[in-house]
Amino acid sequence: MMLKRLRERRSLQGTLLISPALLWMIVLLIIPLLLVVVTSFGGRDPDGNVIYQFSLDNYTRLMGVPSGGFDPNCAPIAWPALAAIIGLPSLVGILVRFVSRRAQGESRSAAILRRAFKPYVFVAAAFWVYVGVNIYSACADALYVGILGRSLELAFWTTLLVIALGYPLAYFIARAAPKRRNLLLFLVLIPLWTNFVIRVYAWIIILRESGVLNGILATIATALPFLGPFKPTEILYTQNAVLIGMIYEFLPFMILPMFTSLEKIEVSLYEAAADLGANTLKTFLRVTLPLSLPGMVAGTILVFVPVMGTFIVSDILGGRQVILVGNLIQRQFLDARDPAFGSAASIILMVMTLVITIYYTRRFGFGEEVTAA
Amino acid sequence: APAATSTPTAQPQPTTVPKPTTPPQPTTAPTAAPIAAATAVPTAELAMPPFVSKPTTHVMADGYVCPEPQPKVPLTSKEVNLFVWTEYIPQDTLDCFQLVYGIKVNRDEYSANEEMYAKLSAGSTNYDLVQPTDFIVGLMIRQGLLQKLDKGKLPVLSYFDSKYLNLGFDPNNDYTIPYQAGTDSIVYNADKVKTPPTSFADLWKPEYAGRLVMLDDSRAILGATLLTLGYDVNTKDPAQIDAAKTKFAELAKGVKLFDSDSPKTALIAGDVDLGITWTGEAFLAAKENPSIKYVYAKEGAIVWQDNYAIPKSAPHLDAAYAWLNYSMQPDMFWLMLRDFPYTNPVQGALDYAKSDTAKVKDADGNDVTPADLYKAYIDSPVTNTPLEALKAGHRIDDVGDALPLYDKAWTEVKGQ
Amino acid sequence: PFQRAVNTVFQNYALFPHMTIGENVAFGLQMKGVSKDEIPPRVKEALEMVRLPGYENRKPKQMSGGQQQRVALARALVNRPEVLLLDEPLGALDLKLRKEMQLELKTLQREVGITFIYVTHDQEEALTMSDRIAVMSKGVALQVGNSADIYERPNSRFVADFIGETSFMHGKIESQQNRSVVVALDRGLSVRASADTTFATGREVSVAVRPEKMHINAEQALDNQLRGHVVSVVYIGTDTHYGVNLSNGQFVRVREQNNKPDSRPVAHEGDEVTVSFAADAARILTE
Amino acid sequence: PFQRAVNTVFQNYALFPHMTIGENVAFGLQMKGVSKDEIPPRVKEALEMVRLPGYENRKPKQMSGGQQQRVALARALVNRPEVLLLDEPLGALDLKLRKEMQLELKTLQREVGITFIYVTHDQEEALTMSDRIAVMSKGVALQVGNSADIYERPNSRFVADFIGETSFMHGKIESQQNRSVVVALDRGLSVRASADTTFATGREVSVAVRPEKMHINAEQALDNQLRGHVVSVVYIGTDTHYGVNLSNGQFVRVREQNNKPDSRPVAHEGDEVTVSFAADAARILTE
Amino acid sequence: MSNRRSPWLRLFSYFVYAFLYFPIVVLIVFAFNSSRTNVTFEGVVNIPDQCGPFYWFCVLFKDQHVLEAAGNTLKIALTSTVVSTIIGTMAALALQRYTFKAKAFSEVSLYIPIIIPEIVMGISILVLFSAVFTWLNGALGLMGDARLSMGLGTVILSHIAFSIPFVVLVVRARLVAFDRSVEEAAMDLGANEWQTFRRVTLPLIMPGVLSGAMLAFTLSLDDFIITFFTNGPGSTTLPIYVYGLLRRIITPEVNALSTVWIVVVFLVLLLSQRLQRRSV
Ligand SMILES: Nc1ncnc2c1ncn2[C@@H]1O[C@H](COP(=O)(O)OP(=O)(O)OP(=O)(O)O)[C@@H](O)[C@H]1O
Ligand SMILES: Nc1ncnc2c1ncn2[C@@H]1O[C@H](COP(=O)(O)OP(=O)(O)OP(=O)(O)O)[C@@H](O)[C@H]1O
Ligand SMILES: [Mg+2]
Ligand SMILES: [Mg+2]
Repeated sequence: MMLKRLRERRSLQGTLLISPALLWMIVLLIIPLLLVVVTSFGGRDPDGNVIYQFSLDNYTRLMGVPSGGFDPNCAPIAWPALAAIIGLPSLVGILVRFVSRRAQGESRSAAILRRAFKPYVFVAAAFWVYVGVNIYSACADALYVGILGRSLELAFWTTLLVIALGYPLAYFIARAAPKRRNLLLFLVLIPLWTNFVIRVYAWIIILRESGVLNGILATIATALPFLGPFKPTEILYTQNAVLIGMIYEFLPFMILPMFTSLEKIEVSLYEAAADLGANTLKTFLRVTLPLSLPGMVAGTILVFVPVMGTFIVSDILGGRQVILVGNLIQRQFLDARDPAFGSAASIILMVMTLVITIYYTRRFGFGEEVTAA
Repeated sequence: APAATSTPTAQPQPTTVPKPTTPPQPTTAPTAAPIAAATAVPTAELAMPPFVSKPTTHVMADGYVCPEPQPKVPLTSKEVNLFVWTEYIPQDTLDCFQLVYGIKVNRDEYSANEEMYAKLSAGSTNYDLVQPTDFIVGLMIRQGLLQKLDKGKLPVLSYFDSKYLNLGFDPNNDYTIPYQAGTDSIVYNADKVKTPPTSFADLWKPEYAGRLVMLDDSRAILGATLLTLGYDVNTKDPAQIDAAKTKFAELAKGVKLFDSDSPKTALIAGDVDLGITWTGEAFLAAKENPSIKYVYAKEGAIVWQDNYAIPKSAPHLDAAYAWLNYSMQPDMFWLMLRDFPYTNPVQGALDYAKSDTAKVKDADGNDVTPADLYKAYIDSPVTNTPLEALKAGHRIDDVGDALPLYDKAWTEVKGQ
Repeated sequence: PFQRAVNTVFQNYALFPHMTIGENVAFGLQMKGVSKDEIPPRVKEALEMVRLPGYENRKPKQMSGGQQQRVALARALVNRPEVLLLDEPLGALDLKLRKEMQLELKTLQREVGITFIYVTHDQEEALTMSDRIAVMSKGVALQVGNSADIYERPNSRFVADFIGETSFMHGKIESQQNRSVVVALDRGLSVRASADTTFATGREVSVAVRPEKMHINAEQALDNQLRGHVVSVVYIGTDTHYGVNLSNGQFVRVREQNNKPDSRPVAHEGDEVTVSFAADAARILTE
Repeated sequence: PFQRAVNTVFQNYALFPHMTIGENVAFGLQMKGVSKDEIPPRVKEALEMVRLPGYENRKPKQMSGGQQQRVALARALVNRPEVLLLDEPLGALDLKLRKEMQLELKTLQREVGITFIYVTHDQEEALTMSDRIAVMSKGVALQVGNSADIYERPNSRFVADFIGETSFMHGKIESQQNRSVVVALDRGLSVRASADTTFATGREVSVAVRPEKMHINAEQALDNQLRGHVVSVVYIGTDTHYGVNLSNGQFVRVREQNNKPDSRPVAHEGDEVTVSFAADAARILTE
Repeated sequence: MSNRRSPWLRLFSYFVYAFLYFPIVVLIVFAFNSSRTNVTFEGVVNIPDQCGPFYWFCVLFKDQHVLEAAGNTLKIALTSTVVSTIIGTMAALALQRYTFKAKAFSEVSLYIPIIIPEIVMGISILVLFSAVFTWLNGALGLMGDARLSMGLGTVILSHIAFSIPFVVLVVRARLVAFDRSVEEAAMDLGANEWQTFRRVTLPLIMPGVLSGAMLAFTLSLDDFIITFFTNGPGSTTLPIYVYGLLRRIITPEVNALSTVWIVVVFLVLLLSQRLQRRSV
């Protein structure tokens, strides 16, 4: 009886504590998101106002469905046929795998067969993707899907390179003497405190043709004439400039959680690995890397998600030629005055990042390392 | 104090304005129908009243003496909210207004009409004045975002050059009054470009590929492309827009930078050598590097005009009118010649500047006089748009349903 | 870690938390390049050896402290080292589990026949577990020997004090006849002790006696009979500990085993008692 | 926690890490609303009581485990509770420190005269520290009494097993004459035991004997003499533990104190020995 | 384990630091540029009667607009940090310690802002505010200054919204490692629930709360996208202002601003570290 009352009281206290945050989230997140969802099914009047109705037009337009429907003759019939022929044998591999999985343990010959087909399945899959892309771009209006693809690609490379740059540094800091560790971490944080836009601006100064980078390179070239005549690099207003800017902007967000993860690894584990005969590389691959995965996952989310959504870096460093989803969405709300279409693009973007991050966190686990400091 | 006091003798020429090597040769493109300013003939040539400046005791750091507002009206509002283009109002104007009227000026800035429109149409803004460009005015009026001006409260209108008044986008200036005007046309760096382009069509020449800068403005650039094809800049015909897209795609491969914000920077830095920009940018670029020239394209340049308008929901009307009258008063508005030298629609300000020799400092700290500035302005075909160029120009207008077509074409070409 | 086939069981186990038990145990074999087919049976065997058969797929976090300890052992043993170094392997376990694991470890060591080097701070554990003990202080091995050697014949105060309890009585050598030595304590008391070496008369020494070798009001007449009064009595079930202040103020501990049916303390606080011990039970230590 | 004046010393001290020692100790007084002037002297007094005078401004992290334990004690004592509940207060300390603290706690309890309720898993500790012990299992107090009552006369298998080691021998009541009972073990062996109650003949019982009350090859003739062979010998310095398989296969533990000069194990693994014990040392337990 | 670090790792780490600081050094150097277009470095500015090489800093400190934007930024960051830290800490306590009906829903809705792109959030909040304000202004017949409008308020509300989840995350991480027995001890010593929280729980989770606050502050200070969509009259922040400048004319004044900013930030961080070290 008393226990029940106590439980009720604790439940009430919990509800009271959560309610401001929850209220905030409902009012400024859930409801707005629902509004966006509703808007995304709407249309546009000549003056750019949203017409509330139900239509999938925005989504079909995004997916690149031609306005008159697909043209049945848009792609040569030879492609799917070829794809089928090339793909057929790989079915055998899949079949063997399926059967053997059913049979709980496979025979030796089945295993050999399966292994033999493994590389083939990959080749066939690659070919299917190739054919699929070709048919899609021949039959559909690949513009928006292409932009999505480009954003994904850029986010992928940014994340990868940020890991490549951030991991060693995080490791370095985590293994530094505790006294220096704070300072080193602090140094990673300071750039974050400047200002997002100013940081991008700094890269304009550096990367432009008459910029600091070329200045330095020219000085080096003059000092070392045997390297050949100096030709200024042209990085600004290219996709590479955007990539550099993105890496710079988001690097600290990868380092911090990764550091937290790496710092937690006990030194005795390295000693144990060494004791069991692992060399440095193997210790890294088998012990350090897997144990730092949660931090890497957290960092990846903190990098990947904003890269997918940002439009400033590509705006400023890309010379307005590198169009990402963020730019696309922003244009719809401003230049094109088509909020319904912009909303649809936002929804697609959100669903895409949700699916990817959820898959990713399920796959690799998600620690408390999202934030450090 | 202005006019009366100072007696300049030999003053340094601070703003070296390039004399155009090729004088603009405005030719009206045969198929395009120019909607130039001149077509809207002013209803009556009003005689401009004489203007006598009266100084106040407020002196700015650069030596500028705040003039007395004429007329000075008592205000009940304590503040006024401006929503204006970034870097488009002289600091002295802001400071003087606050000193003379004793109320606070809140200034928010935007760098695109669409940004301003989005904010305003989302409602819930408390701005008293905005600066829409011509093409978006019609839309804003239709959407009921603007309120009618009470011209009785705008004595400053009498100092305006009538060729900037009563234009197609607001035929009786019921909602807007002009602020600054200009054109979008071809700019090039004479040091690097051996054969100067004379028409938009010239930009397609292979020799220019990879060196081009374009405004990041779908309507202006696709408009220029439409002109080369002989179509109207405001066409709503999907086929024509599509054709322009295809044509523009060829050019886009050679475009290094799309920038409607500060294309001059890239020009001065040498990142790009030629392209399409607007007047002010060309003028400022030429100031840094005299080899940068501006040409009115044979097809006719894109002409535009920024205007002041009062949003429907403006909470401080008295202050808004006071601002309009004071900030564009002749002895105040000539500051634009120094700070933001675009085409100045206030004839009174030009007349005032012509004869005033009081020294003030420009942004670089050099001494200049309004008279110098006036001379530089009048002599430059970049800022002082020749009448023929104005006549041959094409004005961008809202295209309603076709806007997404422009946007898609634009995105498509840039995103390839 | 070096070329010799030595493996270590770490103080806090240092199991790899992200690997299953099976993977943990297999790690060393994989590093050695043992062929893939051979690994699972050896892992299985090692886990059976430490009595954790079938635990391959658990994660370390899902195991109790004692089980983790055994996994650490299996991970080391599976490599068949010549020498196994155990660094306070039971330090983190609670008393009951520690006792159990001590026995298990000892049995296991007999089974596998590998030399165990066992580091511990717990002297009882050291005595229980070892064939040979090295008592180290500040990096120097003070005494090496089997348990009984170390306990019954400590060669220094440090060893006597560190391994087990000892009552020390300070005094000077009074006289020596062969192995029989008389030591004069303060205030006129003297004790008889045995020694293997000859001491100079007058030398300052400590006479060390193990508490269990002292008796309270013993029936038999032993070499030394000292009067004193009891200051503390602690009954611990198997034994009763007495603290006695001798007539010269010297404090000694006495431990009597409760080996009689329904044993109760034979003396109480404040009682006058006679503490007796054999001369052979008293060792003379000079440092 | 409730209205009675009870305070608790927590299992892991639960000192407030962000407060100084002084603030920790003062906390309870502040909560009680003791006047500000009164607090510092009482804190000082409490800290002196636990022999930590002048430690007011240290932080808990700067103190050793034993010192922290004493601060926890001071924090509870300063409130002058009627009853002090100590929940495994020494559980986290290492062996040596634990022994020391046991004595200190006992002394302190005498000094302050507050009732201590002392929870522990360590039976030796329980025996050492207590005036009265309650052995609890699954929430039920099985036996309450002083140390010797509990140890020497356990009333159930659980108590006998939990407090101290016990050798159990299973059998049936064969005959009883007054307090003297004969129990038939498996395979024809029988033992004599003492009992306070009467048992039905044929009843299944356990005969419980403490290892230290059994003797190997004893000189005196005791009531029970059982043959067996030694399966393990563990020398632990003060004592030697023998594991013996009796001739009927029953396993018993024997603990001999090494109370002779230079005691060495009296038997070795595999030796045939006689295990003897008095009838009075054997208790008959039915559950 | 310092011996485990190879010289290559050290070298690479220094390289990454160089990458992190190169742009900042460039920013600072260009704050002394004599070219107002700031395209290339054309020597150190030196106007004798106008602060000499610190010309642009003087310009900056006279520029009402920049100072106002800086003020707004701080105002927004501080307010949203304080509010979101309090609310976030409460939510973290609720999620970590209590069970209640909407728990799963709360967890999810506090997780979403971390994994949806900012632009989606910014736009949806804009859509919401304009819908609600339009409706309310109409329904209540609000006029003039009384009208609800976008401004500092909306920016702060939105900043709080995106900061809360991060605060929750950080504080929860701290709570997971929290030893509850000290709370029991406090209750045992006669403290009631509130006293226990005030005197024991809060001080102990303070480092977590502070790093949550720090994160919220950083995020707010740095935010462009959401501010871009939710600001109104008088709520221009530095990022928005700089973005505007970047799109029109940018002068070394912006660099001077960044330099001042970096120096101030550095000093503040240094000071807070010192204070933290002293308190531990
Ligand atoms: N070669 C060395 N140089 C410098 N410091 C050392 C060295 N070896 C050990 N230490 C330091 O001495 C301390 C104790 O080291 P170690 O772990 O070897 O102690 P230990 O004897 O194993 O103690 P315990 O028995 O408590 O485990 C550690 O803090 C370590 O940093
Ligand atoms: N009233 C209760 N209802 C539900 N669970 C309980 C209750 N009391 C205790 N428990 C659970 O039982 C477990 C043991 O509780 P407790 O801490 O009281 O054990 P203990 O006897 O003190 O153990 P130890 O001696 O190891 O400290 C805990 O995990 C706790 O969650
Ligand atoms: Mg050690
Ligand atoms: Mg407990």
